[in-house]
Amino acid sequence: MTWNRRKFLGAATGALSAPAVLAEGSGKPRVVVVGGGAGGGTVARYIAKDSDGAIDVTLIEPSQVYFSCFFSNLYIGGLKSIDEIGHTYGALAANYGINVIHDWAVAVDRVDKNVTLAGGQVLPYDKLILSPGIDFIEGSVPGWDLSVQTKMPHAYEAGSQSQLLRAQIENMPEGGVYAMVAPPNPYRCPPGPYERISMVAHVLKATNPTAKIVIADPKPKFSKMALFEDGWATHYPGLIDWIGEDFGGGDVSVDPDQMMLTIDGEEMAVDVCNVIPAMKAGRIAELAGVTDGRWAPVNSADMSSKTDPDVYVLGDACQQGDMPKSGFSANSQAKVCANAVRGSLTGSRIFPPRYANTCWSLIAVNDGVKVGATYEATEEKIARVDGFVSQVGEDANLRKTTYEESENWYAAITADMFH
Amino acid sequence: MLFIRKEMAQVTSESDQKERAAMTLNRRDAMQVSLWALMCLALPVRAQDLVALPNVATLEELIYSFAGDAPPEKGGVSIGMEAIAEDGYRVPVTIDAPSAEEVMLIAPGNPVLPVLRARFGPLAGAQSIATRMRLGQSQEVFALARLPGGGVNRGAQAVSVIVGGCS
Amino acid sequence: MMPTKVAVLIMRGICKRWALKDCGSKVRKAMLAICACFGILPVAGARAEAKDGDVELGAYLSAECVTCHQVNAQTEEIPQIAGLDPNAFMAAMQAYKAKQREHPIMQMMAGRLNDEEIVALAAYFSTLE
Amino acid sequence: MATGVKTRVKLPKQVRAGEVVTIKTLITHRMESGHRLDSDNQPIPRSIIHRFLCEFEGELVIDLDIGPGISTNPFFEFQALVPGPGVFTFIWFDDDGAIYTDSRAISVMS
Repeated sequence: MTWNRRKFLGAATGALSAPAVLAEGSGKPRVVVVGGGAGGGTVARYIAKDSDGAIDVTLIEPSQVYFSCFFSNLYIGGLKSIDEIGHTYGALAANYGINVIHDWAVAVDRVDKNVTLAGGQVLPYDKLILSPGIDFIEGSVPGWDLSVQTKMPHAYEAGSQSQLLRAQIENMPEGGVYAMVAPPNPYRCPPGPYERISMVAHVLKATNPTAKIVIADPKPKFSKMALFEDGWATHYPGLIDWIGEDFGGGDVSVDPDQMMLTIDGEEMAVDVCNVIPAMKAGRIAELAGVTDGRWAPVNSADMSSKTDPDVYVLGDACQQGDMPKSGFSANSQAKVCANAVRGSLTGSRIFPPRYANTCWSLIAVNDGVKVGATYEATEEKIARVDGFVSQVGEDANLRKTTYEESENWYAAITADMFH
Repeated sequence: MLFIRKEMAQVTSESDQKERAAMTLNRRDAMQVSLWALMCLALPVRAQDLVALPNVATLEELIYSFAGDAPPEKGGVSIGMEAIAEDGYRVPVTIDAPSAEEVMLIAPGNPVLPVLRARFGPLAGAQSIATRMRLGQSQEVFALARLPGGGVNRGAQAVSVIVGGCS
Repeated sequence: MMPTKVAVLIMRGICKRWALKDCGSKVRKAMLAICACFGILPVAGARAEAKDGDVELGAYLSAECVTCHQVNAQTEEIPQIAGLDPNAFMAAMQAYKAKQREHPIMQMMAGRLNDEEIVALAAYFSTLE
Repeated sequence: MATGVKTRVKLPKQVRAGEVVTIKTLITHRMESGHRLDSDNQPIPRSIIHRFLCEFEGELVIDLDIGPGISTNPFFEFQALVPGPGVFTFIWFDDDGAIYTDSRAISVMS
């Protein structure tokens, strides 16, 4: 099924003036959520929980088990088991009556307002919420495409990719080379590339101390750089070689057959090559015709698409302004969206939007750092208001507390998404 | 020269050797050439030059150490720097001083005021140096530039630091 | 004014002392109790009580808290929300807001809550458990 | 001596005689400022790269005196005039007495 983008745009303009009409069937307004991660899981749960059965909520997610990208680096570092980062959708169905369908959404008809699944099912909606995460931009790392992801894993979807990367690291020859091709901005984070480097270093320092880590990075700097540089100098001196934009880190190609990586014209043999390509919104956002370039622009007040007021886009896939593409951000956006969607469908009170984010990163065992900010909705975008970041040279006890705090947060946010 | 030669002996210490072993053969050859060059050629380095930046308490003393009695004149040296630094640990900065023979970058709000002094040699392609600096707080950073005739220029740039970086 | 200033100073001393571990369960309970004693003072300016709060607004705002704080589970570093004494809660939020109590995230989150919102949250949390 | 010190230099491999080239250099170094306290509240002694030199065939390009206000992993970018074929030499001086060098040969197009 293909959809003409212009037809969508025309339809969306019409929809602005059309009165709200409920989907046929049960008489209850219907919300369809695509994607069961931090954005989709949270928004489905909040709409169902707070509307107390007045809204029919369907969640479409292909995976039976959700492995969180946050803490997946800790799995790679051997600090968490794969089960500890895996979550199922049973409680969403049992506790809130959410209809969870494990399938792929393959098309969106914004004129007739329905979603088609790979299995053939067509689901009508009054409000559609897309939270599909990311896809990779083909050709952004020459020599790499999805067909070689089992050889050169990205591990940017947690689960089997994380397991593969961890196994490759464990099987590196003595004195071998782990290489990462880091992504350009903006990118999904977590799993932060630099936390991942820290966790790989943690493993190699213990099991393969003569090994080397090389990062080819197209960026001149990265988030929390001073904290990571200081932490790497403390915990892993001489192990990590970061090659930024200034030294050709953006001029990269790979040869998966030969396990070669070329940085700035210099070829090197590598044993593990963790390629994290440039990113764009998950494909369904593009199929729905709500993207403009790589991402889907949204209104800062309620996360509704700038193309269609009955479609909302959450998390990594949306273009909203200053918030990072983190699970915490998606969770925060989902709550604003849930309040707005519920209000427009049932007349419940709609409160002013408020957004926040905190990202914890682990540099070494018990050496955690964090960065956070609050945001407000302006006419133009979601804009940063206030923030904080851990400081270089903090007390070791504080760093340990920060890590323990992140573990508590993990328990809370996953409960907030799934329980 | 004697002082330099004594220090050069340490170049081949153990950890450095280790680093070099990882380099390509070509690069290693180049390194040996450079060592030879250092040992045999007269470098533009004198022992007294190895004294680091002036260790002075006040801005006035620092300016005096660079400019002497000549009051620095505005213009002729510019500081390229974002007005808002989001990470005080690593603030990109460029000093441009066309026709200067020497420049000094000063951060009056830092624990140590002089950040960098650059002397441009005969093969400098431009009187320009870019680096990344630490800024402990919001402040007006400024630069002094000495001209071949002995005159001194000054330039300044105010910067707001969101997260300070001077520990 | 003077008694308020004294109370703030005492609170600041207490909070600094426990800055690194202010959420350990026993310590936390003891501290909340102490804060509750002084807590009336900073809140008194607003003459607000939890029972006057907008519970529905509080419920909406609380969504921001539960990203990190579980409603009914006590974890080592992050305290649970249900069962907090409303006055102690309001005092704690005002202390974070005034940066008299240490914690970067809580100072940031409380920093943008106005008095009405703090009261609304207290009202909502007092309906839990 | 600081462990794991690594130098990095970027410049064109080939130029025309008389051309001005951009040179970027980096050395991995913590640049301990001397103003930090350790966990026992004792000051951590200063340990920085305090000087950097670049020369081409014995002629000075640039000579830097460096304070603790320069960031971790000191980065410098500057311009050099290349009169003909030859070798650029880069020298970093550490507070602890260590000297690190790197060099790059450059060829000249006819």
